[in-house]
Amino acid sequence: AEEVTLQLKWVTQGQFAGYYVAKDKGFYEEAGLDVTIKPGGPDIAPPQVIAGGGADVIIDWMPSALASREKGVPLVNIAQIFKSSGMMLTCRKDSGITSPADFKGRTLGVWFFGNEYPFLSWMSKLGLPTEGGADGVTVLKQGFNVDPILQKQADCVSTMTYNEYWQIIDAGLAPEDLLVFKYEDQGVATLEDGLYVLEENLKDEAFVSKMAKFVAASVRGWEYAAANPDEAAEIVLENDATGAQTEKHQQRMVREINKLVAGSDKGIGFLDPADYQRTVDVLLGNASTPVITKAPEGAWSHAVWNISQGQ
Amino acid sequence: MQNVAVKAEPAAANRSAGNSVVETEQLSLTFQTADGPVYALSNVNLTIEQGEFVSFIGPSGCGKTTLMRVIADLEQPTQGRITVNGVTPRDARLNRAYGYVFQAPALYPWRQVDRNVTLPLEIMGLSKDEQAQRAAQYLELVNLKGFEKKFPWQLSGGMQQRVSIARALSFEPDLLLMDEPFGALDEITRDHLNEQLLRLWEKTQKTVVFVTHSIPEAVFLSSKIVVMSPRPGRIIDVIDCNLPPDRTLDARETPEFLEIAHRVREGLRAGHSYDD
Amino acid sequence: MQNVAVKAEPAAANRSAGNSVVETEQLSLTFQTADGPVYALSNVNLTIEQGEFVSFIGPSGCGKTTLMRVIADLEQPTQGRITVNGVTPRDARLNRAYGYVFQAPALYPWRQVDRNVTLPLEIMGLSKDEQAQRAAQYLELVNLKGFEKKFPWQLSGGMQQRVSIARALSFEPDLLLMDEPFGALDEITRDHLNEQLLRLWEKTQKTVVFVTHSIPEAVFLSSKIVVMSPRPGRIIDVIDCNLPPDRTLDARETPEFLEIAHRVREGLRAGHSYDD
Amino acid sequence: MTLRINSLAVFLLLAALSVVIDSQLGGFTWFSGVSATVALSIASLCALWCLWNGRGGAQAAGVAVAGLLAGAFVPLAAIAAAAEGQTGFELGVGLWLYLFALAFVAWRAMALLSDLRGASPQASTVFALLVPALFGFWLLYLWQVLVEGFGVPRVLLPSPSAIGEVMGGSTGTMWADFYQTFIKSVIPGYLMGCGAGLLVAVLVDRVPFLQRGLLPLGNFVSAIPIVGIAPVMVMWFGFDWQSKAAVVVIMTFFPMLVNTIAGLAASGRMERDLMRSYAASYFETLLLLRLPSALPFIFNALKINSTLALIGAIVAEFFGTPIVGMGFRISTEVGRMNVDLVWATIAIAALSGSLFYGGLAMLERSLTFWHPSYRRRGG
Amino acid sequence: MSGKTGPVAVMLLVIVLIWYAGAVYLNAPRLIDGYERNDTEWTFGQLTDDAWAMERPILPAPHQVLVEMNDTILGKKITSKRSLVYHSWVTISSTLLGFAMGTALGMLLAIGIVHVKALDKSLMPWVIASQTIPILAIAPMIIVVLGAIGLTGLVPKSIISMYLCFFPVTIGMVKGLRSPDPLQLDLMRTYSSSASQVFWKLRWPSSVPFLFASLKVAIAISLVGAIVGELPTGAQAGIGARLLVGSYYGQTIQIWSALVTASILAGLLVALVGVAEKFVLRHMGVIHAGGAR
Ligand SMILES: Nc1ncnc2c1ncn2[C@@H]1O[C@H](COP(=O)(O)OP(=O)(O)OP(=O)(O)O)[C@@H](O)[C@H]1O
Ligand SMILES: Nc1ncnc2c1ncn2[C@@H]1O[C@H](COP(=O)(O)OP(=O)(O)OP(=O)(O)O)[C@@H](O)[C@H]1O
Ligand SMILES: Cc1ncc(C[n+]2csc(CCO)c2C)c(N)n1
Ligand SMILES: [Mg+2]
Ligand SMILES: [Mg+2]
Repeated sequence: AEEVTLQLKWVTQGQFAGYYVAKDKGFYEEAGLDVTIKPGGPDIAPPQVIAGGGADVIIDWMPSALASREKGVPLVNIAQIFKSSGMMLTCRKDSGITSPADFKGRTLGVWFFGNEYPFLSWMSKLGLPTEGGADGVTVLKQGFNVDPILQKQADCVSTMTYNEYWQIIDAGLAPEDLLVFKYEDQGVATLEDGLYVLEENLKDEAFVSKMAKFVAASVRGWEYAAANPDEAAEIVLENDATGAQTEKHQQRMVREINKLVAGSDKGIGFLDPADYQRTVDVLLGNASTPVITKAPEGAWSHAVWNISQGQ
Repeated sequence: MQNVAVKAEPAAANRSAGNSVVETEQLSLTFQTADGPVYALSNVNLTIEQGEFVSFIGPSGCGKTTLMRVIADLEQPTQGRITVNGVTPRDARLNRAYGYVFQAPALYPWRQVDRNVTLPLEIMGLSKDEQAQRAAQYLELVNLKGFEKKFPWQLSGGMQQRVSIARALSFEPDLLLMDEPFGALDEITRDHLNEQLLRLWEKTQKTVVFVTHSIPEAVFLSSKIVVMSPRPGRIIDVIDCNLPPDRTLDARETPEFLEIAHRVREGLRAGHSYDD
Repeated sequence: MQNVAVKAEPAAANRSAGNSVVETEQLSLTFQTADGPVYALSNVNLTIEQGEFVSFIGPSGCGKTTLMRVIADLEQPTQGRITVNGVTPRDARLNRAYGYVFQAPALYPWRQVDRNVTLPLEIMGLSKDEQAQRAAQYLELVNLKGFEKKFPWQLSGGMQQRVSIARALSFEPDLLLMDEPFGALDEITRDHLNEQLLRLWEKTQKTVVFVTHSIPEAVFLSSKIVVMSPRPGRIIDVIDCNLPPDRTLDARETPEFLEIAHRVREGLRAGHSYDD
Repeated sequence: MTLRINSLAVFLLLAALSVVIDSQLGGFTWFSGVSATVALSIASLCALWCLWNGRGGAQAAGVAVAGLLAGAFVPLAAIAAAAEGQTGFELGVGLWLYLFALAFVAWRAMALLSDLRGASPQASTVFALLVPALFGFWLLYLWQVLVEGFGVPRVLLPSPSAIGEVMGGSTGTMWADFYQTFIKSVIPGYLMGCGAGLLVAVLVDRVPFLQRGLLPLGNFVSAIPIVGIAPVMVMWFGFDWQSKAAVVVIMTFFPMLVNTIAGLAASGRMERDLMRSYAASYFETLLLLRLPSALPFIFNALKINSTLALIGAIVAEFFGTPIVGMGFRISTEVGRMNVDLVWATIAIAALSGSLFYGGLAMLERSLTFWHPSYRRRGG
Repeated sequence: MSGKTGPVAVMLLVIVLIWYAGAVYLNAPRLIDGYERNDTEWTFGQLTDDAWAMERPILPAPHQVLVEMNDTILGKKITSKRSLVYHSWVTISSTLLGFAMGTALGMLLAIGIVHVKALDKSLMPWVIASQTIPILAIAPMIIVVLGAIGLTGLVPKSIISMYLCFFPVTIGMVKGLRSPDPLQLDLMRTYSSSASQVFWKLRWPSSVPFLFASLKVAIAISLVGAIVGELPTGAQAGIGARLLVGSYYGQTIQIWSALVTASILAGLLVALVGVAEKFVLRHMGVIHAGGAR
């Protein structure tokens, strides 16, 4: 069988259910692939891993992937799994915030490590400097969890629809106590989990066909997960080597993820050039702290996806 | 020091009554070691009166140091009783009743010579001036002027020992415990210090307990010589020396002196194992 | 040991020609300390012949130890020349030409008494049997039988010093450097060891360099006595002693003995600062 | 002696061999450029000179260093001259063999330098610094050559020259980071942690009950890893420097406690008896005997802690910070593929940590000069 | 031994009491906040009860941690991924390997530094500099690089442990190897003994007390290194992975039970070194010496 190593963006969880399902259900095997899934973590940068030869294909968010491309890691999107963005900024109602206009002078929790680009673009659009002060916002580097909002150290924190938001709820705050700003609604949504490979590898036909098989099998996995969310969650739990995940949380996560994956009229995995263009526009719109300085070229390819459709 | 001052009257009374400074009764001490017990002292009965100069003499390893350490409350006897100044050695120690010159110099390497000498003075809270004056005085006495600012490891063996003597004398305790203080000194220096010590003793009426291996030294200095047997240390002879109080080194040629020396030597030899 | 064995022939030749073991010429040594230089040795000229027993005697701090250390290549002279066995002290040391008894016992606290004695034997690669036999023999010689399995800190001061003597004797070097080896011993033990050392010297024709503060000991043991002056150490007298080779301790009563002793004492006194 | 002479002979031999190999194999002849040829000749001449004349001394050391510098230039010139995309063993097996040979020159140069003694104390200090400087230069040089020669991706490991560039280019950010981490978190945390460790050690030593009760538990508490403590501290003390200082306190406490307790037990038996004979109070014995003789141990802890403190503060910043600080920079810039900035920050950390340590070592030398490890007889 | 149990028990009790109080203090603000939002009446008694029973407390109460540990240590098969025993073993194995490698490296460096002047002068500053590099920063790179040359699993984690724990060993050993008294060294000189003889017969025995003090620090650090090493390997297994994932999902009880387990492990390891120390020192006879007099 052909070997494929996939580097995840984060630890084993429902966010990556499709790949685990494909592996567990033998979809990869059927496609003649032997897939190794490497979980990520807080200080694993998938672009670095692929540049170092530790993976054939990685999952990354597009802003980070495009920024890496400018920094000399020529990543190319071969399939876009998530159609829509799950990012939001979640605020406490009792902080008095009612709209983005109230952010001035507030403290906001943000993830860094390449995940801050959408936030910076948004703030730039709002005209808010991120260096603190009365006219700007004070930014905290948010850690692993949502404690800052629970402890009122921050007025708002970054959350994903499928994960951190529910942690706030689990910690005892009710949805009524919270106000959420979805990036999708604010018009600053950027593309999230997609599959990326190194540009030079795409010149190799064998590699392209291998990736096509991989994408096709992964998409099968995602379709299965969409149909059987609870079973998918179960599979994720089985693959979690730490044994620390809980069933309730993962089932909920898979359901939320399915919402983000769905919605592409050409089927799961198709990168809509319009979505791509929107992401690039958002990123280029950020004048103060540029994520990318010019519109990238050759940052995506339908070559793999097209072949995968034939499988 | 201060304690002693307070007790001045009873002390005077003691002296006239010939009250004892050290008194032991059936004192024994056994060290437990990995390969069996070592019997260091066995049934030692000894009385040392106020103002006496008592020398211990005995073969190497017989228990002289151990006996001194018991008096100083640095070692606990396994049997028998002992009092120092009428109280337990512990209380005596807490009253700062004695000064001790160890067999090895035991100087602190991070202190210069003069600050080694002032160490006990600092502890007893003397003023800086007093400390400096005493250090100068006693370093002069042991002929170490000019070496005040050296570190111990920059001195010869004999010089280190003299620093340790100066340190013990500096706080002028009423009871002096001296364990082979002059062992590493040449004859001339030794004679000089012998005389100095004798003068000091006569002048201040201190009680001195002294360990030496030199029979002439013991006879010259002491008012009483305690001869000990080899392990387990027992007292085999107690010899009174009554040489004239204002004696000089020449006294070592007198017949009485030689007679006492002879008796000590005989006592030593009697207990000694080489004669087997 | 082995080196010496190889050189057996030239050594024998040396002996007959009265060739010198130690030879110094205008040797000086100055220690630099934080508060100025200390002049420890100054223009020392000395020759020690093969088979001699040479004693250094001099006031405390005059430089005896320093001179020994220069011979042993533990200290570098700042001026002058010195040869040991005709080569530099360094080469002599590398040839394992000598055994050294330090002024302090310098025992290793983690080794039991017998293993302290076998230390040099291990280094020189003797067989286990030979090591055990030598340790037993020399511990017996210094009268420490029964203490083989004690740790150094379980011994009295004198016993520690005897262990260090046994250690230096155990590998039977041709040149023995002994720095106040018997300083902490009682008279009887000391006499015993004096006699033993004399016998050993006579039997093996070793060369011995010896530091002592005891004039009788020096006179009794030595074939040559070197009297040193106080700092900066200079040689002020070299006295030949020709007491009969098979002398016993009784020789100390003979008139020749007393005369030599007198001369040594005078020499010492002449250089000594107490006479100012 | 023999080893020294050999090391240069080994260099000449291997260097010759490396040239022969690559001219025979007929690949990229890395030694053929004009500047490379000149540098190679200079290096060989220096080595030869040292072989014949260089028993030691400043002159020999100078020539050896000059030879090293000339010899080190060769691979750099070769790599610069290589065709685009030519990396690794395509550059010639001999080139790497030559680099290995050059290590012998570096070793010889260091050995010569470390035998030098300055005429004045100042000169001696300079010489004492030259050796580690040369060693550091050699490490950086190897790094540069290997990274460039093997074409290691910049996002994986940037070359020292790239790191240097970034350092020069972003001094403002780096100073702000340093101030936040070192001045605000490390120093207060270090002082509090070491102080507390010392005090508790004394307390534990004084109160046998604590010694028996607290010390075994202390072992357990000590072992809580920072990665576990840091998030908790952020939870308790907030995002700013206070939580980092708290982590530093916890990290530095245990080494100080253990070392001080060991140090307090290190004073000799007779020295302690002496204090007993003076009926010195516990406090006097502590101050006059036991603390001085514990000093070498205490410094041991201070030195270990100086590095732990910096690591602790930096790692604690991984778990939530305001957006400034060395740990923040290191933990986030990797994700943005600014690996050179990360390494620049690491370099600053290493530099400030080393200086901190060096200062402590100097203080130690002046306070524990009497310890046998510093005492040379006759010195 | 029996002399220790009493004091330890008392201290433990004190700590537990402080812990309970701390749990109330730290958890209260959120609870009170909740009460106020829901307009519930509350009493102090209710507050403490709630504070000790929260699902995601800021500081869980000791019994909550104990229950969790009981579940995950005794309540699961030790081969199960949910068993803390399994995770502890994963961590311990890389700790021990790292400790062994670190000790060996540390000793070798110390020996080199003490014996070779050029090494003393050139290496020491860089050994120190190496420790000022925050390991968590380069750990991912180490993992990536080693992964690229095919090393995965135990070894990369152990290398990170080793990197952290060789340092105290080197520092302590250098100090210890240089601790013999000048006179003791002179004695060896008079025997013109070789460097290896001086080492084995003098330097090594006098460095043993220093070595053990360092080893105790080193083994605790080594555990930290193993845990740190588990983070960038994608949190596959081990106590570090539990900590990380626990943090990520805000499961404080799980974090604390991992923390407590880690510290118990470390305590046991340190105690083990302590036992070895007692044994060796007693065997060497220096245990009563109170210094090398
Ligand atoms: N700490 C100890 N542990 C075990 N045995 C000891 C200890 N201290 C001393 N001894 C033993 O007690 C005996 C008496 O020792 P002590 O030091 O009192 O002798 P000493 O008369 O002072 O001899 P010296 O004249 O040689 O100094 C010796 O046999 C010695 O081995
Ligand atoms: N390491 C050193 N640094 C400075 N001065 C020293 C050092 N060693 C010895 N001295 C000085 O050198 C002089 C001679 O010392 P040495 O040890 O040779 O005397 P000694 O004749 O052996 O005396 P003793 O009979 O007291 O042992 C002394 O004044 C001493 O202070
Ligand atoms: C330290 C830290 N850095 C980044 C993220 C962001 N992140 C990485 S993957 C992912 C998907 C959601 O699970 C998210 C949000 C985080 N959570 N913690
Ligand atoms: Mg004694
Ligand atoms: Mg001397």
